[in-house]
Amino acid sequence: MLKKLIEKSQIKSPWIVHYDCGSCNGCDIETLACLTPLYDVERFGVLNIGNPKHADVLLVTGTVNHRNKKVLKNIYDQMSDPKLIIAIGACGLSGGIFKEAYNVVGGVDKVIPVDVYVPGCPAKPEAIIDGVVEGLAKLGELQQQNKTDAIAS
Amino acid sequence: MFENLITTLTFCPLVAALACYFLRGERLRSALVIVTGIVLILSAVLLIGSAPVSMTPALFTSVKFKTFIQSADFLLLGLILYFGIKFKNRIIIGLSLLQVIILGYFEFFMTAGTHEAPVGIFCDHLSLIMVLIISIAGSLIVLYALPYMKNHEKHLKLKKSRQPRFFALLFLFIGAMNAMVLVNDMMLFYFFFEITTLCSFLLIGHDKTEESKRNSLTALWINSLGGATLLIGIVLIYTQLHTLDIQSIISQVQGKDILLIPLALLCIAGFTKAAQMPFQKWLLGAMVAPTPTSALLHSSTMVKAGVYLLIRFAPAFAGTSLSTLVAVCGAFTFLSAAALAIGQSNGKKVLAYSTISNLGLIIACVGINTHASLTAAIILLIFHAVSKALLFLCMGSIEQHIGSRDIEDMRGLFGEMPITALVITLGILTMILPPFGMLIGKWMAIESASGNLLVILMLALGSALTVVYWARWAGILMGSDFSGKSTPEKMPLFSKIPLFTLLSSAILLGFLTPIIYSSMILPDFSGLVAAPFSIHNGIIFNNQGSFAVYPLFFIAIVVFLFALFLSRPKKAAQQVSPYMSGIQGKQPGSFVGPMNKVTTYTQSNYYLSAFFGEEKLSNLVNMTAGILILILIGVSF
Amino acid sequence: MILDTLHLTKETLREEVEKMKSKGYRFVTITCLEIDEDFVELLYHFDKDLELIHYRMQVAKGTTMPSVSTIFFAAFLVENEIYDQFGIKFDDLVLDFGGTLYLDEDEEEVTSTPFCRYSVKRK
Amino acid sequence: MSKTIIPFGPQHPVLPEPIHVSLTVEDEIVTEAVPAFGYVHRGLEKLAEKKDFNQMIQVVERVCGICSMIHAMCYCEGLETLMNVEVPRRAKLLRVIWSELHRIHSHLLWLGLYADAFGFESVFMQFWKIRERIMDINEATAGNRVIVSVNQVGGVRRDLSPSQLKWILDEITVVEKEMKSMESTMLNDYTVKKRTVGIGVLTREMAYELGASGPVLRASGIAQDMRQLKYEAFDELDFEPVVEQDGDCYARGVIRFRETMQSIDIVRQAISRLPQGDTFVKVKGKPEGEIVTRVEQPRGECLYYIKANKTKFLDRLRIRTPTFANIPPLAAMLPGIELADVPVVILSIDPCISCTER
Amino acid sequence: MPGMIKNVLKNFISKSATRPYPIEVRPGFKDARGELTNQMSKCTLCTLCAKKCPTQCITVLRKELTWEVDPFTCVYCGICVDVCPQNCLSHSTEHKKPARTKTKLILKQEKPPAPEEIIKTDEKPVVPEKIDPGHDYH
Amino acid sequence: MTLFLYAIIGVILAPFAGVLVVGLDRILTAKFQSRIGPPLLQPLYDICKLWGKKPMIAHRFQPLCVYIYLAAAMVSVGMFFAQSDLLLIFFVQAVGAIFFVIGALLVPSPFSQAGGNRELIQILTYEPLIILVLAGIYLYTGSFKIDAIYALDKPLLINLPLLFIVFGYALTIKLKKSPFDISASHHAHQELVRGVLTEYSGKMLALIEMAHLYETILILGLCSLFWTTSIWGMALLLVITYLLEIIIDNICARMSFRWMLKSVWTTGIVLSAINLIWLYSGARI
Repeated sequence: MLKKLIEKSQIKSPWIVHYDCGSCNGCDIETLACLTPLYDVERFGVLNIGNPKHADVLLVTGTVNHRNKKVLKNIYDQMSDPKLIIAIGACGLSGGIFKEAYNVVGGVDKVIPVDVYVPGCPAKPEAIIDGVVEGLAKLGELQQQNKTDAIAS
Repeated sequence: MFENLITTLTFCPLVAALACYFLRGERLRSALVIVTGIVLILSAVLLIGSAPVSMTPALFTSVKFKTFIQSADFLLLGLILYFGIKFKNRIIIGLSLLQVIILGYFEFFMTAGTHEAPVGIFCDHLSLIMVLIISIAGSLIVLYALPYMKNHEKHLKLKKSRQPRFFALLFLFIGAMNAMVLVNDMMLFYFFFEITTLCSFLLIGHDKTEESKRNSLTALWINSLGGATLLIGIVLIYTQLHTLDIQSIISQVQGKDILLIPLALLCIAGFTKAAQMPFQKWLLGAMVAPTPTSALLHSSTMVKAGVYLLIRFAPAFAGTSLSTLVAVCGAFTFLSAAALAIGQSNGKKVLAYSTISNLGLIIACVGINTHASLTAAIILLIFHAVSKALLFLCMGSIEQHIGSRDIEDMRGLFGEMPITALVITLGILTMILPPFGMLIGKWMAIESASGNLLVILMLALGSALTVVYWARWAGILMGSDFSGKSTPEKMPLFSKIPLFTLLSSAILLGFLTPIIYSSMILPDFSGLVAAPFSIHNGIIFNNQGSFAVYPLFFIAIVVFLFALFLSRPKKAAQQVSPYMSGIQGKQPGSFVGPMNKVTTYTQSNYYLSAFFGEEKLSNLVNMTAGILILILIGVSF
Repeated sequence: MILDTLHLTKETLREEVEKMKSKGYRFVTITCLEIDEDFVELLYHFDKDLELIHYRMQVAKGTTMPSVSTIFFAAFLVENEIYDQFGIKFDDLVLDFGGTLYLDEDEEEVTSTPFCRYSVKRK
Repeated sequence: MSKTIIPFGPQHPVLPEPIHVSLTVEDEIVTEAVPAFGYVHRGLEKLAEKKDFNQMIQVVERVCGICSMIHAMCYCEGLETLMNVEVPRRAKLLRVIWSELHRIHSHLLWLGLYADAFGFESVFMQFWKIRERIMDINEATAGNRVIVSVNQVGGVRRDLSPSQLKWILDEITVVEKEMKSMESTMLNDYTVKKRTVGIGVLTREMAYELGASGPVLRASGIAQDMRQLKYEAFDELDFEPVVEQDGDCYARGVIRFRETMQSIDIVRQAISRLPQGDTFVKVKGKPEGEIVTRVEQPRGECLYYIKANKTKFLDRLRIRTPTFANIPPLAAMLPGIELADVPVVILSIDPCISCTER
Repeated sequence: MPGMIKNVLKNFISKSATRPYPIEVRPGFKDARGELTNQMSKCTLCTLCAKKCPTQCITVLRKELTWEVDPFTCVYCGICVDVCPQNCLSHSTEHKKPARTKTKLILKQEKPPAPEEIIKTDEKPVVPEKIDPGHDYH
Repeated sequence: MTLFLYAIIGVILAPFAGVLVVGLDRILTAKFQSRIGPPLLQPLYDICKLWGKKPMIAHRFQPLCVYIYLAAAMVSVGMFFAQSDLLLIFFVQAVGAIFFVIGALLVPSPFSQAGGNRELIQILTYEPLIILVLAGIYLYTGSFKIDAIYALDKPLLINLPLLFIVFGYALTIKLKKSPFDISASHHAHQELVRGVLTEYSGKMLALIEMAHLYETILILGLCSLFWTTSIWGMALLLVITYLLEIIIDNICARMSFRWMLKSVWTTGIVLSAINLIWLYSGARI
């Protein structure tokens, strides 16, 4: 019972930490806009917790460069499982318009595994909400899979 | 039996002191110290059950004894005068001369054969408790001093050991204290009072540095002031009542307003000894002495002499405005010393201020002067002595190990000295947390102080301040590098024994509070209609409230063991470095800062010097306290 | 269209900048651009009442320049940036990032100067 | 007494952007603050060698998403001057409308973040609620909420229909009304004033000498606004720079609040003067020469240096953004304040680190 | 504080401003630059869009007759739509949905358009005439 | 024995009541900000989710501190329901508060250390106020026991109105609501990230959240003592007080701890002194 409740809660209470990994602020303000009255992601239990140790979802915006890739990795390491990584915006997905710039490594997935990609430049708040919902769906599927794995073994 | 025990308790230290001074072998001295310590502890324990007793030993009635005391009195004052002249301190010269004159006039013109000899020894439960504290805590501290002083002198690189003098003084001091709380003659009391003054002066100045010399002189003049007021008080009382018998003074004084002035003077004498504001300076200065000195003289015993004086005379001024003012003075000291402690990062100074603060609380309880509040005072007295001695000893070990008394340098002490860190942390917790004894006392204090607006205001603020300076200290001690690993600690046997004895008694006695109360405190209030507190199933209660000692202890033990079990280093829990805004370095507790420099993270606690700084508060506090003292004398007229 | 510029040399730099400051000019920024294999050009921009004044000077790559950040504190950032990107070192910087303002030492960029097409090694 | 060192950023919830400040504090009073950069540096100026001057418009728009329109405007203006292109009047006014809408949304965004910096969450929510109207205008008129991409060399890519203009007027009236309802909170609230008045004071002399720009400069009593250069259509629009004297965080807040109102007014003026005509002219050829252009961004003075060599790639593009100029004043303001005020002071310059580092 | 009380209480009694997004989807603005699509029947594979694209996210392979766009690199600036001589590129009003893997949109042309269908145009990019927001926003 | 039973029931039910209260709090806050807000049971989901996370600890003794914190909160709630001594309840609750701080001070992390120190200053600010309120209650009822309050025939509030306001200060600080969300705020936008909570994660955080629920209930319980004569009066008082808390949370900026210490102490002490003098004078309404 408790396990079921925990699994349900994991989907109902995604706390996010947002890291601006060298974005132009476009995606950042859209991510913040998600929290504001018009989009109000707290409806899904989302809290911008700001601390990787507490968070379940890491929202990354922007291109990865040589300096912030270490920061990104550090934040990723400090999050405890289960965790979701959502890359937001063209830069976060592939480097976008900056992918040829000399100090750009590329997308977020070059440094840490990404669960959901949210396209757009910048991604609209609706798209970011879709991204989080998609991520939670993935988490739900993983839970199912774990269960069937457990039964199988 | 009783008489033998008393003789042992007073003379045995004296003999040991002489032996220590003249026998120069280190082994021999250690053996002597150990034996004396054991004897003292045993006789103090055996004394339990004898009280209350009042008697006059044969010695006391002899004329020789009286002459001996008289001449010893003058010798003492002469010594003080000598030190005053030697160090060119005018105040000391003045005060000692004043005392010589008054004493001379008193002994030779006023009392010459006119009064009956008072009962020599009076030992009620209060005295008994004092004797227990002095003998047990004192002996443990002296034991602790064995390895400590060895280390200390090694550190100072002394050519000729000065330990004989040191241990002699310690024992002399213990003997004098024991005698002081047992005698029933005001003049004898004054005599022993002065001995402690002189001993403290010599002990504080033990290291013979400039600073210790200066501070020891401060201690001497402030305590001489106390001696002088005490003496004047005694003389004034004598002019009215023509007796020097403490018990009969107390019973006669009640309700006589004319005697408030001498009582006020006695209170001031108590204040100086208990280092109450504005007389706190000497206690702070005393911290330059080796730690056993601080522990013995200035936390668990000597300052208690002042408190003892006040508790002893409390019934005499019950219900007067003097009593209320004593309460206000005490509460003010509690508050202001706690506030000053917040601004300190020097561990010994924090201990000193906390001592002053806690004594203030005890004196506030004395001033409230109900049976409940006196109970609170005695309970606080006991537990403060135990916990504070423990903390001082730990502090000494830490200081010798890390070479600093700064709290900030004790960060992560657990990694280096796990045992000491654990002991001092627990010691701190016994100071501030229920269900330990201090909190039981504080609970009683607050419940009884609720009837006095000014006092409760200051107690409320002060107790919050107390929590702050203790908690932050406890917090940083146990922190180490994040794995919580520690290197095993080597500790000499004679450091270990006192530490663990004190720690376990701090905890165990807390558990035994109901029993201590009913067997040691309640009997002193004999002839009461209703006891201040009743006890049922280990719950201390009265009409106003209840403190569930046993149940809380039970819960505390269960929770603590359970929590300890759950927090054992598990393999499953992944350890994670602290959050550093995402730029943590490879070493835990470091980050990659500007210019790609790996910066080690450092932290200091908040000392809020803008609010609680010593230089900011001291003058204000001293002035206010001075005014309070003046009012205290004023209302007595 | 070419900007009207005043000429400046390494020696007269600090003197001129002091003069601008005493005249009440505000430091705007320094622009650095590569001219050819050996030289870069430094443009110092100053502003007073919405009017810009530019100073121009050519410097050989790898030169050490006197910093104006002691005169105009605001210059420290841009001078650090120029060291990162063009390898022109500035003496007496108020806050010297030593080539790590934007770039990390363990990356290749730090040893070279990314903004120079004919790259030189930075010291 | 040992010190506390607090690594503030790059990942820190009150800093919307990755900047690091190593704060040395004693009892929470900052004694030393050393900033570190490079977490957003991409090397955009260098991209001018890889993307032609038309594609660079999209790149400079992304120097900073919040003032993207104004970056592109400044860039296009420079190229237009170099190529001797006369932009149609309608295009100039349209540029003014979009740029002022950007200023409104940027200031609203900032007002929200600023309120959040001193822990006033509901004010943050209110301003961002108001701001969504501007975002809707952006999306409806230009197709994207933040990066509107309306500029091109020679004019603008989109036009506004009369019905749209009317709708914009209606919307900004609502925005104005809602702003007015927040006025007493932002300007007179006891707790807000307690947290901002006298915090991070930048005197007139300091502000000038340290090269502050934009609202930071104007809050210190210097009436300098690049719009006084009368670029685009500002020659015919009526406006006075907003000035405050105190130079503290409160003054900077007031400046931005009043500028929002002013921008609403400018949008109205621009719409009322919008002539009929083309929105762009066709541009032929390649740019040549060098030029410095300056415009006023929400954060202050932005300077573009463009050097072209008659090829389709620019020789050098140098961008001096307002935050770049405001970092030195910030470094001067930080020592001496409380830790709790650090976010307020940092935000009071409205930092845009992606601008600063490009 | 009083000003904020008024504001807060007003919010309390009025309907919340929230758009319940996934439950109730607001139709996109007519002119919004959403997902990029190509009407392949009109496309001539002229590669102009690929050349002008500032992110190089469009690849046109004339041999294989494919036109592909990487929606995860595209910055939705609309340059390609503007420059397309055939007007066959368009943005949908809906944003591109998030995905768990990055996939390209590859469109294949059945047969190349007849030469006469290729109209050489020099006309300016179509700016939509009237844009009506079409619905209430709040 | 019945009292013991009450205590057990109280301890079991308190977290559920806490979930409802905090859930409602979040919905109302959202409503005040023109949002919809989370589901009512969101705090429950949060705790369960945290419980299910993979354990990660930053210091070996952290769990010890957390468990003691939780236990102290539980015991104090239990004692409240067993109608024990108010002062004692307060002391027991302080054990938790102190261990909470110690837990934060253990880790060499800038934010949790600063948070721990700030939490201490918060304790410093509210402790005297609560003691004064309790002293006021004692003066009025002649006892520190809760049953003495229940024996009154008039609500406590009538004679202790100023002390209720003082208690309100303590309440706001304890619940970490604006303007006193200084040591740790509910949302991330604070200079200390999450202050004292920064270094906890997963299960430890879940336990802390649980303890918060207990504390919320304890504090509301103490608040309810001001109107014990009728259940409706009590309910009304609680609802109004909590609603006011939420509104204050929404109309105030966060203040600095210096301001808190200065202003709360001065106003708190003046208000309680006035009320206490009134009680000393023996006047009663």
